[in-house]
Amino acid sequence: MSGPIKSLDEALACIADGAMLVVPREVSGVPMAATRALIRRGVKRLHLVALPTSSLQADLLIGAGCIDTLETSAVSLGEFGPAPRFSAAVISGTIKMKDATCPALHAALQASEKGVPFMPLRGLIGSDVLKHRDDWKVIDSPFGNDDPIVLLPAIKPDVALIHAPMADAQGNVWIGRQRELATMAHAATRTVVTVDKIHDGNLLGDPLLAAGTLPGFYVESIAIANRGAWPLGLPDHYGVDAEHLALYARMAATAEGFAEYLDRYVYERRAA
Amino acid sequence: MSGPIKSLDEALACIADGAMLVVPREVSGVPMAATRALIRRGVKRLHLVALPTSSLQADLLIGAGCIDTLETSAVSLGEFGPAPRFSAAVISGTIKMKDATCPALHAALQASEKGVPFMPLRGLIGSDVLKHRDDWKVIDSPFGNDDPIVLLPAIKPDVALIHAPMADAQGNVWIGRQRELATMAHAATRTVVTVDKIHDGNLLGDPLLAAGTLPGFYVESIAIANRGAWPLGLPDHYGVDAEHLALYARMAATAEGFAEYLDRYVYERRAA
Amino acid sequence: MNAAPRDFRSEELLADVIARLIGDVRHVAVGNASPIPATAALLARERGHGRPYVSLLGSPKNTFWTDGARELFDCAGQGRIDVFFLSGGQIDGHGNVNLVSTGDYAYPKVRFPGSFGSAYLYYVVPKVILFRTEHSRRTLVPKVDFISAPGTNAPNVFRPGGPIALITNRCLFGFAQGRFTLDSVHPGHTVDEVIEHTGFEFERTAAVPQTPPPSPETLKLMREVVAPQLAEVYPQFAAQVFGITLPLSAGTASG
Amino acid sequence: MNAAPRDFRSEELLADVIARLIGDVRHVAVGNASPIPATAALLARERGHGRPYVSLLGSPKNTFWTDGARELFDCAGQGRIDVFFLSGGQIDGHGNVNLVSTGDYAYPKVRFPGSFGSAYLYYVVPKVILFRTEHSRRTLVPKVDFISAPGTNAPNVFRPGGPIALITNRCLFGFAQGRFTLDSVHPGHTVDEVIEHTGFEFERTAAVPQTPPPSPETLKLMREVVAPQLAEVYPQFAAQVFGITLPLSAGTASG
Repeated sequence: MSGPIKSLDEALACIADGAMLVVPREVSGVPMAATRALIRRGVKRLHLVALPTSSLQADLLIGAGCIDTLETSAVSLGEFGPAPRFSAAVISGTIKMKDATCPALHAALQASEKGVPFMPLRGLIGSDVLKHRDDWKVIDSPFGNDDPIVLLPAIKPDVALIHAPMADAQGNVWIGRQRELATMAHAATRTVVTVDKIHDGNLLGDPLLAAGTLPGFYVESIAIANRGAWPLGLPDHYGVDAEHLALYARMAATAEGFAEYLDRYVYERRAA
Repeated sequence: MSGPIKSLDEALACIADGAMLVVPREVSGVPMAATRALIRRGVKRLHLVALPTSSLQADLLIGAGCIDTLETSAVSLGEFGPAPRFSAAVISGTIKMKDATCPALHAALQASEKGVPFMPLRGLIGSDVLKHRDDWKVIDSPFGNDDPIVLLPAIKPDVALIHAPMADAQGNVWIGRQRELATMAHAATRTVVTVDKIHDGNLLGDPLLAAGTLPGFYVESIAIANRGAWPLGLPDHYGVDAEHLALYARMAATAEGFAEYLDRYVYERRAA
Repeated sequence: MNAAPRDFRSEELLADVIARLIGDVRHVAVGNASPIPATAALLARERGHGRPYVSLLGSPKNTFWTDGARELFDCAGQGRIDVFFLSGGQIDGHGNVNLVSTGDYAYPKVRFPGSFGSAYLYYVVPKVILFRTEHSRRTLVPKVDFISAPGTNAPNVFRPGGPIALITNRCLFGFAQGRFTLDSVHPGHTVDEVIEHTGFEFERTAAVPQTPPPSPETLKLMREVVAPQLAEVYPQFAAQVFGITLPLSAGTASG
Repeated sequence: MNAAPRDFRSEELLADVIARLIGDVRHVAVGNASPIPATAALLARERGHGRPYVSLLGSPKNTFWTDGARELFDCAGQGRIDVFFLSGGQIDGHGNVNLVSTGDYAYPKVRFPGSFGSAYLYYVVPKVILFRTEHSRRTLVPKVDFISAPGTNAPNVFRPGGPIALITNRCLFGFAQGRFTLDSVHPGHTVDEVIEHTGFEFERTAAVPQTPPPSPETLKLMREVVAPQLAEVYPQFAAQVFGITLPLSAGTASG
């Protein structure tokens, strides 16, 4: 087998137009450099699953016209305000929205992780979240007495795309406490990872490191993207670039400003 | 709040007669010193859930008359042969057996971890494992077409009892890759931990250590039991005491030999 | 929108009210970007000498999660979170919250971020405190356009949790039997004003009490003990409300 | 129970046969205490220049699990384990395996350890190779007393996996359409002997071939390249079968 470490564009090659792509929430290691590279490549019609929420990443992909369907619990720039391209796209109907709630997405990914067709979840009953999801089913729990419960079909993404602090030459990736990244990799057919750096040695060889490691067995390809979560943060490594996010929020407020943002920060490769 | 670190007997005090107790498989950190202390205390009528299998620990508790119900996928001394007290008890009908299969126990604990009444599992259909479990249900998957699937009710133990390499004064416990220990703690009402040693510092304060840490939030009490898994091993720390296990297998082959084993290695506290 | 000039700020009043609502529980979890509930939770912890346990989401230093993003929800599902806070773009008189959109869902007028965990946590956390400072007919509506999570369910639906109160910058509503009751009006505000600015119907007694102002002891505790703790997570809020600035590099959350 | 005196041992023959059964796949997982299947998997990996990926359960050095004891089963459920090995206290002609007990389940005569993961893995791993060296009417029975896992299911039952073969110290059975077929008899054994010692009925052609002995190249590969790798996990087996002893402290698994 050839090694898992590739150039960024090579690593992303397995994300085809129309793919179902799962990405992590805004604080778990968001592959922003990879996201910019995908936009430059002109990826189209993605079914994006943001587990369970997203911020800049989803907004950027939506604004750049890469998204057909968005499945998530929320998109927001947090303290920098609403996600403008997301809001605009939902209002203008240019993306198909599958509104969820956080634990439903976690459970649906865990269903694929466990190879079961569905997972049950409490809550949801009586909400319009459930009402608008005809792919979710309500059954009467066979362990209860008149006890309705929601069953969520497994979400099996084609590709999981994550960013992590480090990987080793064997393809093992250190994810630390962000264990939903492991679930994403287990659930997805393929996993593509960007990392800030390559760890010298085998992450599985040290019990302390191994405890926070996603085994290379699940990893299709890895690309080095130093500070690849920028302008978002990477837990325990660097915080968000607040100035840049504020700039984004201002620019993305209009379609023109967003186009200029893309020109300046995405297509120019300056920030890749 | 008073600190979580107690004497072994104090730590075990919350394990009442008749409790449902979940313990880990033979290679994940088995609290053997605690098991001997429970036998000395004369604990009775336990519903033991061995996740998903057990070796010496279950055999010892069964032989000592502490077990009413055993729920597991297998009990064996591995290369040291069958578990003699287990086999004898099943044949003589002195324990109630709930035969399972490994992933069913994992799933049933994860159900409690997630606060759902059941979890689905593939397999099982057509087996006598399923036939003898009237607490398991088969439904027609609402996502399939004539697609039967087994639903397993959540297992919610009163107490999870585990052994780990170390804990800190805040009650955080380093479990490394043995992540089913976290699931056990999440699923159980209370969690009691024995550790080889106390870590100087806060395990959650270091991202590398935190990745393998069960937060003290879930932990009721901790007792220091150096080499507390003996004569079983502790992953990455020490192996099994093969000589002792061979001795056990020989002695436990008869009721008399087992009684002598208890006298020598359990009641005498010599090995506690 | 400060309270009338007094010796406390409206944030301090709200935090004090919320701390009382929290009561004697084991674990309070506070969502991201919620400085006033965070102040209240830390205040309750100080008063309780370490109880309740307080988790401030979004702050790695003030949370214990090591099982990834799902652990919050699993923890709540286990019954290990007693108090949580929710807000809503719209909240109606039945306690329904809307975090999704106004207008028709298929053709929305305004799109909010989304339901987050509300469609689960609202059901399983015993005490959910609704918190929406903006008290207007725009936010407190007769009927939400989209139910992210309902205030109540039919009796057969598994629901150990739900709303117990709604606090705004004008008043405190209690919630029971599917209805809000005006429990108290904050100093400087009136019942008539509350009626005028509330889009839903609510119960009230003939004489609605004033929300008691925070005691000097509470203010002292909040300003001297709680505020420095808060400053690690919410430095701007702590500086603005309590005049607290941390020495040197204030700790910042990574997300 | 060695094969007739030849230039290979019966363990080597069995490993060679199993390596062929493994075929061209991505991932072979071998259960605890299974040195012959482990030899076969490592042999297949050598021949495939690193493919298949081989997991030797019970050996932390030769497994990648970091998600706890459930990961093996989750991995199989994801379709990421192509080959696994199962044994049984009893195996019957329909491919049913019994790892639980003989006699009535409520009043067993002999109790075995239990079903382990068989009631799941047998269904979801595409190629399950049954491996039972003891070939007798005690182990290969007309009907198992307890079905830990059935050989086949009704067509509507989700079952991407199942048995493809049964290998014993006397012969190799193939498995298809719910029946075993005698594919080959090992050198030094005969069809009549197989019939005599098999408690279930099976298909066979008029001329059952002999199991081909391992080639000199295979024996060289097994002895010189595979055996040293094996010795880390199964030092006693490697010493006994291949005369391999590791220099100094042989690696030992912690469980």
